[in-house]
Amino acid sequence: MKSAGGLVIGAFVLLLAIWLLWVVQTAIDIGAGPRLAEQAFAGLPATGVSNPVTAVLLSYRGYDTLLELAVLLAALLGIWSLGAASPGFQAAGAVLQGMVTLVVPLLILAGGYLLWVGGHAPGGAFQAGALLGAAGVVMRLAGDERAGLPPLAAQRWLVVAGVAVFVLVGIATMGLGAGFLAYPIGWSKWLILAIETAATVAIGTTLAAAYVGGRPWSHADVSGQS
Amino acid sequence: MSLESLLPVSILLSSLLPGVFIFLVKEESHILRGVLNMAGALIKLLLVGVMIWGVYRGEVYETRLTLAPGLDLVLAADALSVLFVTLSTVLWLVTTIYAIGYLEHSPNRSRFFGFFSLCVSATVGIALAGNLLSFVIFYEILTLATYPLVAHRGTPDATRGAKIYLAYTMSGGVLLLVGAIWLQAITGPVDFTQGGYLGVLSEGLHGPLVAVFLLLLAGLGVKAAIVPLHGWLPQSMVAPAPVSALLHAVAVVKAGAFGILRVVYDVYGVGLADQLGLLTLLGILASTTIIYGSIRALSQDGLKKRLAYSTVSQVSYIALGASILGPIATIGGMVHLVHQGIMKITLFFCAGNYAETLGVHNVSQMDGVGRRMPLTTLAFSVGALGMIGIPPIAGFVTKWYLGLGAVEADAHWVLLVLAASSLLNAAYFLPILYRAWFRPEPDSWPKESLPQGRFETMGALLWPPLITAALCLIAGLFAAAPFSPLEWAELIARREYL
Amino acid sequence: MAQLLYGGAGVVLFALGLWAFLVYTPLLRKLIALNIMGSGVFHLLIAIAERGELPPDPVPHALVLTGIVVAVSATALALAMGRRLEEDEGGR
Amino acid sequence: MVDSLALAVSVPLVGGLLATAIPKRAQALGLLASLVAVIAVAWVLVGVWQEGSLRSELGGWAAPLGIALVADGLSAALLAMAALVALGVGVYATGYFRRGDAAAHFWPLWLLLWAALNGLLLAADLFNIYVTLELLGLTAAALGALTGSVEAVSANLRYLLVGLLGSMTYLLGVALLYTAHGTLDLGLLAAVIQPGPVAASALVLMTAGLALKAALFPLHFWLPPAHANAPAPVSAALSALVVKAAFYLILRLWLDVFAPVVTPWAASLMGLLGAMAIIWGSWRALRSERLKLLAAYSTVAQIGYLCLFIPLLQALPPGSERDDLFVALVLMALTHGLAKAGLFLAAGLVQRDAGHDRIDDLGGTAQNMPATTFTIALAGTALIGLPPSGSFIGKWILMTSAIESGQWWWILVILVGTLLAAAYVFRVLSRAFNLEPTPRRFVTQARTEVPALLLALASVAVLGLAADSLWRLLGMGEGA
Repeated sequence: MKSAGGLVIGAFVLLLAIWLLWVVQTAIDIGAGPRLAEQAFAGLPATGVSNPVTAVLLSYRGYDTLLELAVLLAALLGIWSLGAASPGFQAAGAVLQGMVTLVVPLLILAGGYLLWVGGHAPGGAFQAGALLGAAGVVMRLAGDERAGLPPLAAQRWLVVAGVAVFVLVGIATMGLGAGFLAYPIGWSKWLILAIETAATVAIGTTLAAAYVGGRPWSHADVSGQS
Repeated sequence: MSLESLLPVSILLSSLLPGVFIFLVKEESHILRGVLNMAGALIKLLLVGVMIWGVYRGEVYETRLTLAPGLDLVLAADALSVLFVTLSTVLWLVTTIYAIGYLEHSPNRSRFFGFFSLCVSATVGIALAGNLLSFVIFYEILTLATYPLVAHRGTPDATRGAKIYLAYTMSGGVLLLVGAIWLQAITGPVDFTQGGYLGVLSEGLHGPLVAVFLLLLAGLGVKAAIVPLHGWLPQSMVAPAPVSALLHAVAVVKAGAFGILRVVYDVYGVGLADQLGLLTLLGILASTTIIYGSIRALSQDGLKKRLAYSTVSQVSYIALGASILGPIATIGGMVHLVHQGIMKITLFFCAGNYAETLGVHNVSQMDGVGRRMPLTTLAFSVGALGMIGIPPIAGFVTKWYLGLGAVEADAHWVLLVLAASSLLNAAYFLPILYRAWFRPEPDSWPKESLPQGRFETMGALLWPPLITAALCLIAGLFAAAPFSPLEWAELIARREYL
Repeated sequence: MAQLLYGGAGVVLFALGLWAFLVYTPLLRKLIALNIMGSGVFHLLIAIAERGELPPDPVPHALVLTGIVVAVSATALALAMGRRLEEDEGGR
Repeated sequence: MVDSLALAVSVPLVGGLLATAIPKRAQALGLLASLVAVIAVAWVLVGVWQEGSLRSELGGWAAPLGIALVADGLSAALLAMAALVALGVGVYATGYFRRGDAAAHFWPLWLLLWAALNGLLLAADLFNIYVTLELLGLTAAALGALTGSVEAVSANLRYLLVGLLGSMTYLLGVALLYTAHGTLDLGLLAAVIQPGPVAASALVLMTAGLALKAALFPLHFWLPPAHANAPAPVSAALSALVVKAAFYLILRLWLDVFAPVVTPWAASLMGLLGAMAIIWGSWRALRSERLKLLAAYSTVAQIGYLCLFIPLLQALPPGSERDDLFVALVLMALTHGLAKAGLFLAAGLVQRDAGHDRIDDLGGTAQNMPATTFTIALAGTALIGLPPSGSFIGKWILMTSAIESGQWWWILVILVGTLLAAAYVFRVLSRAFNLEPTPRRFVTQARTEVPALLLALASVAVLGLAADSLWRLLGMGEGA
């Protein structure tokens, strides 16, 4: 019975795939034009960055990125609301510990580099944040219960930092009369860098905290008291 | 906003607002609740008085609120609505007094009086509704507001009765809704017009118009308790006596009957309704109901059940009047709207008094109640004799005009119906009167509660039936006086047959 | 042609993921299936960014980056919920 | 230039951040943010009322390169409904969550959900819609699992997975459209779209994805357990707002963007699914043993009602009749939203007072809490579609259109649905009439009971009697 159901689903999915392949072909034929590339490149000088992907992420479609950081935050909040984290792993042996002391600084360094290079070459806040998060994961694997993160109260500020800086910049530019997230000429490079830095920290912290998998439980944190 | 446009909505609000506040009143604040109740009832009476005078002189009162393009909530006063508004306002006042006395020590009074006021507001809304949409709105609100009253006692019987009531009225409600929407889809938004507004439509639409009429009649017939849609009415007898009085004399069945009058006179117009054969259908249904209700009443031992079947029968006089072409029968039907109300409410008040004071619920227990409760029984007798059609009580006037109208319209079979119905009325009312006055009273009444004063029962329970019984006599004796129900019905008929 | 090749691969991935999602019940398999579906869509987006000789269209690239972060977030939350359920069942 | 559209999204977002960072003050900050957000939404509303529609290009980049926020009458009306519900839910939550850590978890997620909702309603970009959908789905699932019970977590895990499946399907549709047309902006897309396999496939994929999220029959299976097991304020928001948001997108796509692509056949299919949702949802609601489950199944039915409008809208030529029908659809959605929020909030109070929400054993509680029972009654009136609620007017216009366009069979569905709804609503209300002692006062806990009552009352009295202003807001009818 179950296999019969699977067969029906398989047949349906197969037909869907064939149909979609044909549709994709048709779509490619219809849309052979330049799409948005030319406009994206034409706008580059005004964004203050020379990497077009960063320009799309932080300038043209910065609002998407803002909300996407909120999605990440929401996932962590959801994880925290589910309960306390499991206890950490046992402390690493000497060899692993040695590797950790080597790898973690490297990861952080590489993250910093990716953040800076993102302005003109592939790289940026997400890649950098992912490396920071990886550093946290490594530390937790090596026995650090908190994945190298500060206490919960400080973590809370760190994880909101990315969205906070982003949205405050948006509100500030609006207050200056330029519209939400419309960076003033000349400022845009530095504003983007500030946003990306905050985002990197927030992403790294969030990923590591999500890996911890719950509220750090060994601390009498504020949320449990009131 | 001028006074003319504020008056209808003020009449509505005079019971709606007290109702809302009554819900919020703490259970133990009897006095505040009583003040709200009586203030609302008296203010309404005053406003209705102003309206009667204005409508008599030909003033136009109309409140209009646009709900959506083409959908106006209209409250307007014409002669027919004034007739119904006056009836419900006067009887609401009396019933409120009665209910305050009747429910003196019972639970959940804030809830009861809140819905009681909502119920009257809905009835007034039905009376003043200036188009079919407004009528449907208040008709449905009436269903909602009466359900808690029927279920009020909270016993399994009450819950069951309320469920049956709801099943009937909701089903009727959706049919009415479809009919009203269909009609509006055909004609567009039109207000009720004296003489009807469908006569101008082309003959090609006559098929849909018949279908719409059947839908409307089915919806209205449920509340008007036309056979075979009457099943809820005897079941809802479990409600407290003031509720039964209200349902039977003022609100629910009257709303149905009033709706039939509106549809026949102010939507279709008698001419078109006759041409489509709808009047004949209505006449047959009404006659069947009159006879059937009377026959069923004969075999009921429960006093309230007997009265309930009597209501089934008597309300259809109104529809019967509408089904006979010609102004005289129209007058008979219209005036019965009032006459049946005051007679039936008297009977229900008295039934409530017997039950409350003596614990008497069945006809077979009524031996000698006339000696123990002479005033109540006197009022009961006036109501019962009026129902039979004995002059000079109000019921006689109705039957006289219906008979004359039938002769005028060459519908002689109606006379047979009237005669048979009167005989049956006598057959189920006279034995009660005989028992009450001429049989010896039993040694002790079951559950007798001692009277607390000079009277046979509490004043708040005794005065209302006496007042309404007096009204039955006055309406019959002074039928030709200005502003009597009969005179007013003639005014309506003059305007409808212009 | 290259577009169709890579885009088509994306469609196939999407279909495979969909099939696995519908057929298998364990949470982990469903999550992996969803991520494969996501990869399929991202694949398609990357494929259409290609414009032959010219530099590629950066917009789909950015969309994919955003999409990946969203997918990671959702996966993390789903995993945490699944683990919570496992703990509750283990505790009984 | 102050941009009210951006503020409508960013104010709840900032509130959520603050509530995250300072959990001890989460409730106070949350309420404050709610108030400011309501003001922002009111600002949008005033703007739309005066201008007809608002558009703001974020970052100073015009579409297709940038992302725009657009508020027209439809989105403004839904924004306002969301703000009302959110305010009610917020006040209610202060009385509902007794433990501080529950409130500290509720507020950040809740404000993020609200931000996502506002963002979704204002979005004019297909990919931006995807991001807001995900934010909405994640926060909704997390909030739904807040009680931490096994039922709640597993139901909401399923909701999360189903939501992700929906998002992926939607995103594939978006990718196809971008492949063919090179733009993501709704307005630009509407101008270039042509009937054909690409557009049709994209519409099918996106609709299927959204239908999963909107719990459109037969894709509704996840909804009843997820909504019935969430904390009451969350259930209210999920049923009243989150599901409606997905339906709003379906509507946008079908009526605005893909209007030339939609065939009568496809529209009738939507109507048919809606009809089945009405019958099935109402029937299951009638058979439900628990009050919150009843409310959840009734949501399935209400989405069905909204779908019934689609074939009729498709059949009518542009003109005042179609405009009226469209506003009626919005009116119905608003009424159901407010009523369902009130119903769930009231159900939560009943559950807390009785310790359970089994309908057959609710007697004492129903009679003890007049205000709450009243809320259920008012909400029930709106759900049945009885006057004077807004859904009565909506239903009247819907049935008028069904008669005028000759698709009379939908009327039968509406009639059956109405009677079933009356049956399930009064099945609950009849418990309020019993022999328990009389309650002493109308309201027992004002902070929770009054918001619920006001929401339900708004669905009945305000939307019913002031419906005409909705025509004005949507720029239709004589007021426009």
